[in-house]
Formats: sequence, C-alpha cells, structure tokens
Amino acid sequence: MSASLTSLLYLIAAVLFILALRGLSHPETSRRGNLMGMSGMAVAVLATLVHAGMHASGYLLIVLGIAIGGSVGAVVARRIAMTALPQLVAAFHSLVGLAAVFVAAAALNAPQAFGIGTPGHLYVESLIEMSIGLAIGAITFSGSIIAFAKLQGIMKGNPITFMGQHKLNATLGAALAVLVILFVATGAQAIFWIIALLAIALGFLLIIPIGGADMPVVVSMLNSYSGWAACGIGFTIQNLALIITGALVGASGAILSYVMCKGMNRSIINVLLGGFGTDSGGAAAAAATGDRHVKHGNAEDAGFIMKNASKVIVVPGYGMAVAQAQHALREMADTLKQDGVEVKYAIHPVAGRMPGHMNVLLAEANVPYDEVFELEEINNEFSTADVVYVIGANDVTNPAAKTDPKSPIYGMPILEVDKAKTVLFVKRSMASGYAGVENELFFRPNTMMLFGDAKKMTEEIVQSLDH
Amino acid sequence: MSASLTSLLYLIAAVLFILALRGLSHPETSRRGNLMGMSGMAVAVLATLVHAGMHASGYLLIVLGIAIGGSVGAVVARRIAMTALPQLVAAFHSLVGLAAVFVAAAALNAPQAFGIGTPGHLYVESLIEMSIGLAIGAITFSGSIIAFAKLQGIMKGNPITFMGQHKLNATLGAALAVLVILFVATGAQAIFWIIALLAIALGFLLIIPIGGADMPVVVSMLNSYSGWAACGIGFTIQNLALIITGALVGASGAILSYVMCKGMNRSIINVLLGGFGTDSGGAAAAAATGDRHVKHGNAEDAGFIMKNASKVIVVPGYGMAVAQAQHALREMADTLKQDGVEVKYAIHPVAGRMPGHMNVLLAEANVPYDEVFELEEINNEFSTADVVYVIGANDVTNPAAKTDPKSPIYGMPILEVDKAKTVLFVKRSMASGYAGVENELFFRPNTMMLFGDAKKMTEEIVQSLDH
Amino acid sequence: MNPNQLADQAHALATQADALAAKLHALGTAAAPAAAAVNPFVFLLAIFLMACFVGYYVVWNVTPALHSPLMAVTNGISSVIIVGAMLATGLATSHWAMAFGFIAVTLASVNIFGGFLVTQRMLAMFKKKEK
Amino acid sequence: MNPNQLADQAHALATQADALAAKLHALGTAAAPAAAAVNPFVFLLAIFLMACFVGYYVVWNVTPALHSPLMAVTNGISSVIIVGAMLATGLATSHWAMAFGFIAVTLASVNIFGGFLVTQRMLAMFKKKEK
Ligand SMILES: NC(=O)c1ccc[n+]([C@@H]2O[C@H](COP(=O)([O-])OP(=O)(O)OC[C@H]3O[C@@H](n4cnc5c(N)ncnc54)[C@H](OP(=O)(O)O)[C@@H]3O)[C@@H](O)[C@H]2O)c1
Ligand SMILES: NC(=O)c1ccc[n+]([C@@H]2O[C@H](COP(=O)([O-])OP(=O)(O)OC[C@H]3O[C@@H](n4cnc5c(N)ncnc54)[C@H](OP(=O)(O)O)[C@@H]3O)[C@@H](O)[C@H]2O)c1
Repeated sequence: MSASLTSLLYLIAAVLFILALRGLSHPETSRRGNLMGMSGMAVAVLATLVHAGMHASGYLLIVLGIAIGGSVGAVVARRIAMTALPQLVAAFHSLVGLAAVFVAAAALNAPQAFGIGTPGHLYVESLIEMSIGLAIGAITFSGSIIAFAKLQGIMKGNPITFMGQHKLNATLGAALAVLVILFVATGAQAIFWIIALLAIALGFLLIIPIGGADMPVVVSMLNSYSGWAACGIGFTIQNLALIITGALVGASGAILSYVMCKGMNRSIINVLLGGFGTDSGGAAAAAATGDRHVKHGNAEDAGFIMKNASKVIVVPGYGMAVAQAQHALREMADTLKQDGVEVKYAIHPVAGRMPGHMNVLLAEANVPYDEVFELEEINNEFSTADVVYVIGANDVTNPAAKTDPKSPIYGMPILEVDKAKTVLFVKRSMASGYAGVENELFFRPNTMMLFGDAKKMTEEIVQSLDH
Repeated sequence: MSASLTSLLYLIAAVLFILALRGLSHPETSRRGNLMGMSGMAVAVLATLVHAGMHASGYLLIVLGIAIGGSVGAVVARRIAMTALPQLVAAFHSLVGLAAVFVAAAALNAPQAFGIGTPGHLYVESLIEMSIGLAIGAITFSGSIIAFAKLQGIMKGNPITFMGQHKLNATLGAALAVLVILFVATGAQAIFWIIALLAIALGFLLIIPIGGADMPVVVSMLNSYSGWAACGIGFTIQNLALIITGALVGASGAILSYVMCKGMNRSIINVLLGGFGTDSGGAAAAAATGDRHVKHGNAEDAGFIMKNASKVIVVPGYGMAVAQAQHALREMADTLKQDGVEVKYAIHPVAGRMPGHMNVLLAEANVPYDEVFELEEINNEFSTADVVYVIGANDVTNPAAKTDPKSPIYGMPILEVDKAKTVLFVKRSMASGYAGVENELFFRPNTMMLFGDAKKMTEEIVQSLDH
Repeated sequence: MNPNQLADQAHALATQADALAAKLHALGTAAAPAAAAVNPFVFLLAIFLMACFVGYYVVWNVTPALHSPLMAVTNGISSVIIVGAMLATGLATSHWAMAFGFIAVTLASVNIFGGFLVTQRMLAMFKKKEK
Repeated sequence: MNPNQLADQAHALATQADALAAKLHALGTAAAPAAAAVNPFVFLLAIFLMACFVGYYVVWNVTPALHSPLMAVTNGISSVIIVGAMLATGLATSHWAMAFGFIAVTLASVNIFGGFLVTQRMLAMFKKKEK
C-alpha cells in the first residue's frame, strides 16, 4: 500500500478517536463513542499490518505481542473492582510511557523502518523529537508507578520529603537538558539510555513528595504527559494518528487536572509541590469536639425521619466508595420511592477521589443517571428538601469553604446541604475528611450524626424501613 | 524567506483567526477577538509581502489594490446604518466569491507563481481543487448579489418561480459537472470561463425563487459557501491560512443557517425550495378579525400600566428594527427604571431578520448587555412579570407554535409572554408577521393592542410617563 | 584522445550523473524524512478536517447575542484569500494573471477593511451596565 | 569498437543519467506541487495545533458524570503508539529494534484491551430510568 494511503487510514483512525471522545458528552451516545474508539484502533492496527515490507518474523512477533498483551489487558479489565479504578488508570499510564520509551529505542536502532535516516545517522529533527518523546515517556512511566503504588497501598501515602529535594530535582532536570543536547548532536545509543534512566529517576523523585490523596490530580497530569509523549513519537515517525491522538489525550489530562484543582480551589503548583493531605481522610486529625453539642441518632431514627419526608437528596462521598455502600444505598432509595418519597442524588465535582468517581459507583448499583445531578443543577433544590442523606461525604458539604477565608478549602464550591430541613451525616467518627478541616455542620441543630460504616448503617436503615 | 517559514506565518495567522472567533463567546472578550482577527490578517498579508521573488510592478499593484479596496471598505463600514447590516454582509460575500474566481483565474494563468505546474500544464490535482473553488466562488458571487438586491429592495422580494425551474437548475448543474471534468482533462482557459459563467447563472437561478424574508438564511448559507470556496483555493495553492480559515467560515455559516432554521422550525431544504414568505411581515395577509373582541389602548394607558408595574419585560421584534425604535425604547426603560420599575429585555433566537439582530440594535441604543436575556434564560420569568411590552414582534410570541400542529410555525420555541399579567402589543395593524400566521394572543383578555408605529408610540409613552 | 581515455571519461561522466541523481533524491528526502513518501495532500486534508472540527466547536461557543458580529467578522477573515491574489500579482509574469490578481486584491481589501471595521463598530456598542 | 562509437555511447549514457536525474527531481515535485518546498514539519505542526484545539473543545464537552470513563478511554486510544511499535517490529532488521518493538507492542496491547474493555464495563452501567 502506498504511504499516502496508509497516512489516510491513520487520519481516519484519528477522526474516529475524536468522535469517540465526542460520544462521551452524553451517557446515551457514550457506548457508541467507545465503539468508535475501538474501530479507530482497529483501523490504525490494520493499516500498519498491511504496510509494505513487513517481514514474516515481524508478523509473528506482532501477533504474539498482541496476544500476550491483549489477554493480560482483557483479564485485568474484566476482573478489576470499580473501586480500584484510579490505580488501574495509573498502571495503564505507566505502560504507555514505557511503550513510548521502547518505540523511541526501536526507532533509534532501525531508523530506516521509519524513513528517518540510517543507524547512527538520524536526521537532527528526528533526534530532537525522539528525545522529547523519550524523556516525557520515561517520566510518565516512573511517575505513574509511584502513583499506582501509593493508590494501591503498596507504598505509604505520606509525602516523602527530604533536605535539598527541590535542588536535586533541578539538578537532574538540568542534566537531562544537557544530555538531550548531547544526544541530538551525536545520536549515541549510550546517551539515549542515560537519558532514559535519568528521566525515570526524575519521575520517581517528582511524585514521591506528593501525598497519596493528591494522586488523582497526579494521575490525570501523567495522563496528559503520556499524550505529549505520544505526540513526540508521532512527530519522530511522522504519524498522523499519533500526533492527533497525543494532542487529544494531552488535552484531556490537562483539563481533568484543571477541573480537579478548581473543584478543590487549589492551584496545580500547590498540588505538585506536595506535602498536602495524607493517605485518606479518616487518618487526618480527629476534630476536637470540645463541649459543643452533637446530636446522635441511629438507623431507626433515620428511617423514621426519611419515611415521613417527601423529598430526600442523597450526597455520596469518598466514604461510600470505601464502604462499598452504593448497592445498599440504591436499595434504600428504592424502598423510600415505594413509600412515595422523591429521591435525588447530588454529586460534587470532586466528591470521592477521582473525577466522576461517584457517578460510576452509583451507575454500578443501577442508579439511573437521570436521578443523578451535578452541583449547579441541584444546589438550589436543597432548600426544598426535607432530608439530605450525606453518606461518607464531608469536605464537599463544609460551609467553611464559604465563610472562613483562612480555611484551606476556602473558595471551593460546596453542596449547600444545610439549607434542607434535616441533614443526616453517615460516617464512622467525628474525624475530618481529605482536607483535614473540621466541619461546622456536625454541630448544627438540624444535623443528626449517624456514626458507623456507611454500608452497615444504610443496610440497617433499609431494615428499619421494611418494618 | 523560505517557504517553510512563510507557511509557519500562515499557520500563526490561522490560529489568530481561531482565537478571534473564540473571543466572540463573550461580549467582554469580543473586542480583543476582533483585534486578533485583524492581527491574523496583518500577519498573513505581511508574510506574503516578504515572499521571495515578488517584483516591483507587483508591489505597486498590490499597494494600489489595497489602497483602493481598503478605502472603499473603510468608508462603507463607517457609513452603513446598523439596520442595513444583512444586505452589507450579503454584498461582502459576493466580493469574496468573485475574488475566489479571480484568484483561480490568476492561478490558471500563472501556475508557476504557486508551484502548481506551468501554463497549460497544471497538475491534475490542482485543476480539480481549482475548479471546485471556482464553481463555489462563482455561485457565491451571483447568489449573494441576488440576496443583496432583495434585502436592499432593489429587487422585489417575491419569490420568482417559473415552469420547469427545478429541471433547468438540474440541467445546469449537470452541465457544470461535465465541464469540470473536461476542464480537469484539458486545463483549457475557455472551459474555465464557461464554468464561471454557468456557475454565475446557476447562482442567480438558485436564489431568485427564495422569498425576500428568507434571505437571512440564504446569506448565512452563502457565507458557508464562501468558506468552502476559500478552502478550494487553499488546497489549490496549498496555503494553510486559506484552508483553515475556509473551514472556520464554512462551519460558521452552516451553523448559523442551522440555528435560524431550528429557530423557525423549518428545514434548510424547505427554505431553499423557496416560495415561503414575501418581502416583510407587514405585507402578509391581514388577519380577519371577525367579531372577536380586541382591546385597544393608547400611549397614556400604556404609560399608566407600566408606571404601576414592578417588573416589565420588553420583547423586541422586526418592527422595532423597521421603525428604528431602539433609542426611544431605551429612553422609556430609563424613565421606568427611575420610577423603580425593573426592566429586562427578552430576545428570541430568530427575532428580527438576522441572528443577533435585536442584540446589535439594543446595543446601539446603549442598552447594557446584562439586561438582555435569551429565550432559555428568561422564559420562566414571564409569569413573574406585571407587564410585557412587545414592540414590533409577533411570530416569536405566537402560542400557535405550541398549540396548533397545523400551523407552519408549529414546534418553534416561543417567548411565553401570555404568562404575564398584562401584554402590550405595539404594531401598526392586526396584520400577521413574517410567517403569515394569525396571532391568537391579540384576542386575549390580558392583551392590550397599541396600534401605531413602534417609534412614535414609544415616544408618546415616554411623554406620558414624564407627566 | 584514445578510445580508452574516452571510455574512462564517459564512465566518469555517468558516475557523476548517477551521484547527482542520488543527491537530488537525497535532497528531496533530507528535508522531509518519512513524510517525503506521503503526498502533502494527505497532510492538507488532515489540517482541513481538524479545522472543520475546530470551526464547529468554536462557532457553537459564540454567544447568540454576538451572531451578527460573527457574520461580519467571518466576512473579514474569509478575505484571507487576498494572500492568493497577492502572490498572483507579485510573482506572475503573465499580464492577465497580474490583472486578475489585482482585481482580487482590490475586492478582498474591501472585505478586509469593511468586515473588521463594521465588527469593531458593532462590538463597541456592546456595553455592560455602568455601576 | 572505434573511439567515435565509444564517445557516442558515453554521451548517450550521460544524457540517460541526466534524464534520470531530471525524472527523479520531477518525481519529488509532481507528487507535491507547491508544498514540496515546505518542510512537512510545518504541516505536522499545523495538524498538531489544530488537534490541540479539537482536544480542548471535545474534552470540555464531556459531561462530568463520564469523567472516569474518559480517563479509561484516553488510556485506550493513547495506545495507538502501538503503530510505531508494529512498524519497528515488522520492518526492522536489527534484532535490538525488533525486540524493543515487540516489548512495546505487548505493553500497548495491554492498554488497548484493558482501556477499551474497562470503559465498556463502566459505560454499560450507566442506565436511564426504566419507565
Ligand atoms: N474527586 C476528585 O477528583 C478528587 C481528587 C483529589 C482530591 N479530592 C478531594 O477529596 C475530597 C472529597 O470529598 P468527600 O466529601 O467526597 O470526601 P472527604 O471529605 O474526604 O470525606 C470522606 C468522609 O468519609 C468518611 N468515611 C470514610 N470511610 C467511611 C466508611 N467506611 N463508612 C462511612 N464513612 C466513611 C470519613 O469520615 P470518618 O473517618 O469519620 O468515617 C470522611 O470524613 C475533597 O476534599 C476533594 O478535594 C477529590
Ligand atoms: N432573525 C432571523 O435570523 C430570522 C431569519 C429568517 C426569518 N426570520 C423570521 O422572522 C420572524 C421574526 O419574528 P418577529 O416577531 O421578530 O417579527 P414578525 O413576526 O415578522 O413580526 C413583526 C411585526 O412587526 C410589525 N411592524 C412592522 N413594522 C412596524 C413598525 N414600523 N412599527 C411597529 N410595528 C411594526 C408588523 O406588524 P404590523 O404590520 O401590524 O405593524 C409585524 O407583525 C420569525 O417568523 C422568524 O422565523 C428570522
């Protein structure tokens, strides 16, 4: 097949990828979108398979690689629990990063395959592009590994900081820049691998000072990096599909990082400098209750109140994910609806630990997505609700974000649950959430605390409703 | 300058154009957007001026052309009345179309200048692209002239139809296709000009059967065409700025046509087949009032009612533009506001005869844009308004769009003015609007008709308010 | 000149020509590594398609209140066709081509100045409430 | 063979070589009219810039409820880097390059299958209210 025709097919693949992301603008079109993505990938792979000059042993290796990689991927995708999604995504990014490194290495060793020169005599342009792809890919690889380890709990979530950390990183960065220049000048294999190792080290060092709870932002940022790495390789091998896709992925990661930072009212710099937040909300300093009064309640009380309400809004948070309480929650909502109570769900943009975290979990429990509303859509409705059932959420309801300019979450938009007649808070203790800020709402007269595991408590409420 | 550097500058120009359109997403950034557009054009022109190989007589002609064209354009832009905007845009499109034809002709005569072959021996690829640019450009040219003539009133607005019209058009279209094939095969000058003439004739014939009132949709569609013509020329001379800009303009025209058709609940096919609507609303068949009761009022009554209201919503329409009543209207609103009355403006997407028509006129009268609301933003507020002042609008308030499936405007979204306590209708008669449909609202008990010219009536109301 | 010399010279000439051909070929590819084999039309098509997507999104994001200025500003920017007209006028030696180019330059200039200035006039009118 | 014949032959050879060179040059330009002079990098850059705009708009339009599937699907599509890996594996003769390519093919395949299938699993859960 002529090079032009192949390029045309890559372009078609890229357009299919754009349509795939476009499909995600609505749940109804999203499945078709994912199919478009798959078709795009199929087009790209097939176009490459029929490329002129492919040799038999190559075909063998390719089929083998796809078979091995594909089955691993398929098994993982089928087995993984929805709650482990953040670490899965991190792990996948590290693979893309590593793949970019190896493609760069292959291109350096067999430049003729990509028409970018002969071994040892690559075009300068190609060497520049290659080293960009290599460095970003390597950083993505090691950074994502740390993110994965912290999210999976293999590594402690605490920020790891030491003297002269920033200086060390700066030195490494400068060394990397010098090496890249040397590499472009010489095209030497040895320098290539030194760059790879240095970038891997830099990736480790950049991510270890960031707390476990900030990992979602980091994962998303690394997603963006993996896109730019793909672009670098795309420019090297002059491949339309890679360039366009890289830009899409780069934009996607950058935008999601921005959305998260905005939702937390922090700057990306603040996140990357690290040291904020530890492993999970629960571990943060328990608030000193002092002598202020807190109204306790049990499942019976909660059931009674909700049964007599005409409108209940559910606000899920990270605790629901921890307790895997979404199925029990759906059951509770069903029971209430049978009793004629209107039930809606309100999702804060950064509820949980990943963008769209709560939506996926609720969807898993078969909650129809037209009962689930975003902050702007539902914030005015709290004043018309009789009961708000806050399950494992904390920061996203904290009025300090509006009232206390000294609070670290000041300026973050919140769900105004206190406008409702009664607020039920399901959590295990008086501990603060991810941001480590005490929640004023716990002490309000219209708040009732339901201490306990979110799943257990909700199941008990269902039982009490059934009586 | 190297060809690559020039191309890079064209790319920068194209990006500036994208940023220009992006700026229009908000009035606050819109002026900066327009400046970006100007800078983009400056970059493109300067990049071309320093192109290697330009000869002195060429420079002379270019400077002369820009001086002549520029001064004409500047004078026209300064002098034109805001109400003549639709025809101005149409006239400008015809110029772009004609320019495309002449650039194609120049490229055919001096292919070396664009590196697309030698005279008489152009690349086939280039000939294909050139003929597309030529044909679309020529159709845009003549079509826009008709649109201009109908809007300016030089030509009667009535749809001009005759026997076998569609057949003639189809024949011309087929002939055009054959000629294009011949041209690509031979590259002959004569065929080039025959294509141009035929396409010009086709442009005339396609637009004459369309009524004057449908011209806005046509103008927008021709806008889209002018973009695709620019793309065709862009491919011919392999110019990044032209290709990207052409796509932007093409998309813009297509989307505006879509918005208008959607706002009128008609299909673009329906518009293009013609015969709908005559010159202006006023000319449409006057509704038979029969014996149904209509409440009349005068300026005094209207002034009294509004003075005692706490909230007035103004709904402007085509009649306001005809009467140039926007300044008087602003004065009325100012007076009311001084009396403590809240005043807002509600704009229907197809109010007037051009998208955004009302917004420009209100802005001209210094109405702050944060008092002006779109249909979706304000439609719920009519029930809280004491008075709706409908000035020269008709169709956009007609409830038949919701209630009467047989009405030609059925399905079109409307401003629900009848939810307000009192509706004041300023118009000259009981005549129907653009769509020629009787408006049920005139006969409602809470409606008061204020017959007269919109400007005069509004001025009288201002006087009565001042007493 | 003896036959052998001649043959040698001829051979040298041939090798030289061969080298020249190789160099020319290399010239074509050096500037453009892998892409040399790809018809630039494919790249232009990719740019066009991407630009269509950009146009779609960027225009949908224009607020309806500014749809009239949008029409005027697209008028202005579509006159970037002046670039083609200028090249024809300045590079062509054919008088016809120069004349056509000149006409196109003039027509496009009307649009450039007219389009942007009318837009400026319109946009200058859009004001916020004074407080 | 007489000297004249030889000279003639040599001349013919030289002209042939010359024609070859010219043809090669033409080959380079015929496929790519004006753009031949433009470094394809500029075109790729244009595609990249346009794709950045498209990415920006297309991702902003993704509904927040689907941000998790978005992360998974971008994982899948970013594995299009497999294209580079496949070319290296299939075209290279260097064993190192083939080995690197094979590793990259395997890694990318994990992502392709993993990314799209996880997305499918997630999206299958998003349901509308049954009526
Ligand atoms: N979504 C994102 O993309 C993202 C990204 C980065 C950071 N964040 C941050 O994460 C936070 C999210 O807010 P959020 O309100 O969802 O969570 P949160 O503020 O972290 O609060 C979660 C609460 O759940 C409770 N909890 C934990 N396990 C539980 C269990 N098994 N049963 C019942 N309750 C349990 C904890 O209290 P107890 O220990 O007392 O039970 C904790 O207070 C925000 O601060 C946000 O900035 C989000
Ligand atoms: N905006 C667009 O982009 C666009 C494009 C194409 C078509 N359209 C169509 O245009 C129509 C726009 O609706 P609209 O409500 O704005 O206008 P309309 O329905 O056409 O009604 C305008 C009314 O203004 C009155 N009028 C005319 N001159 C007047 C004057 N000097 N003083 C007072 N009143 C005067 C006329 O009644 P009298 O004769 O009794 O005075 C007429 O009923 C829609 O049907 C729409 O589909 C709009």
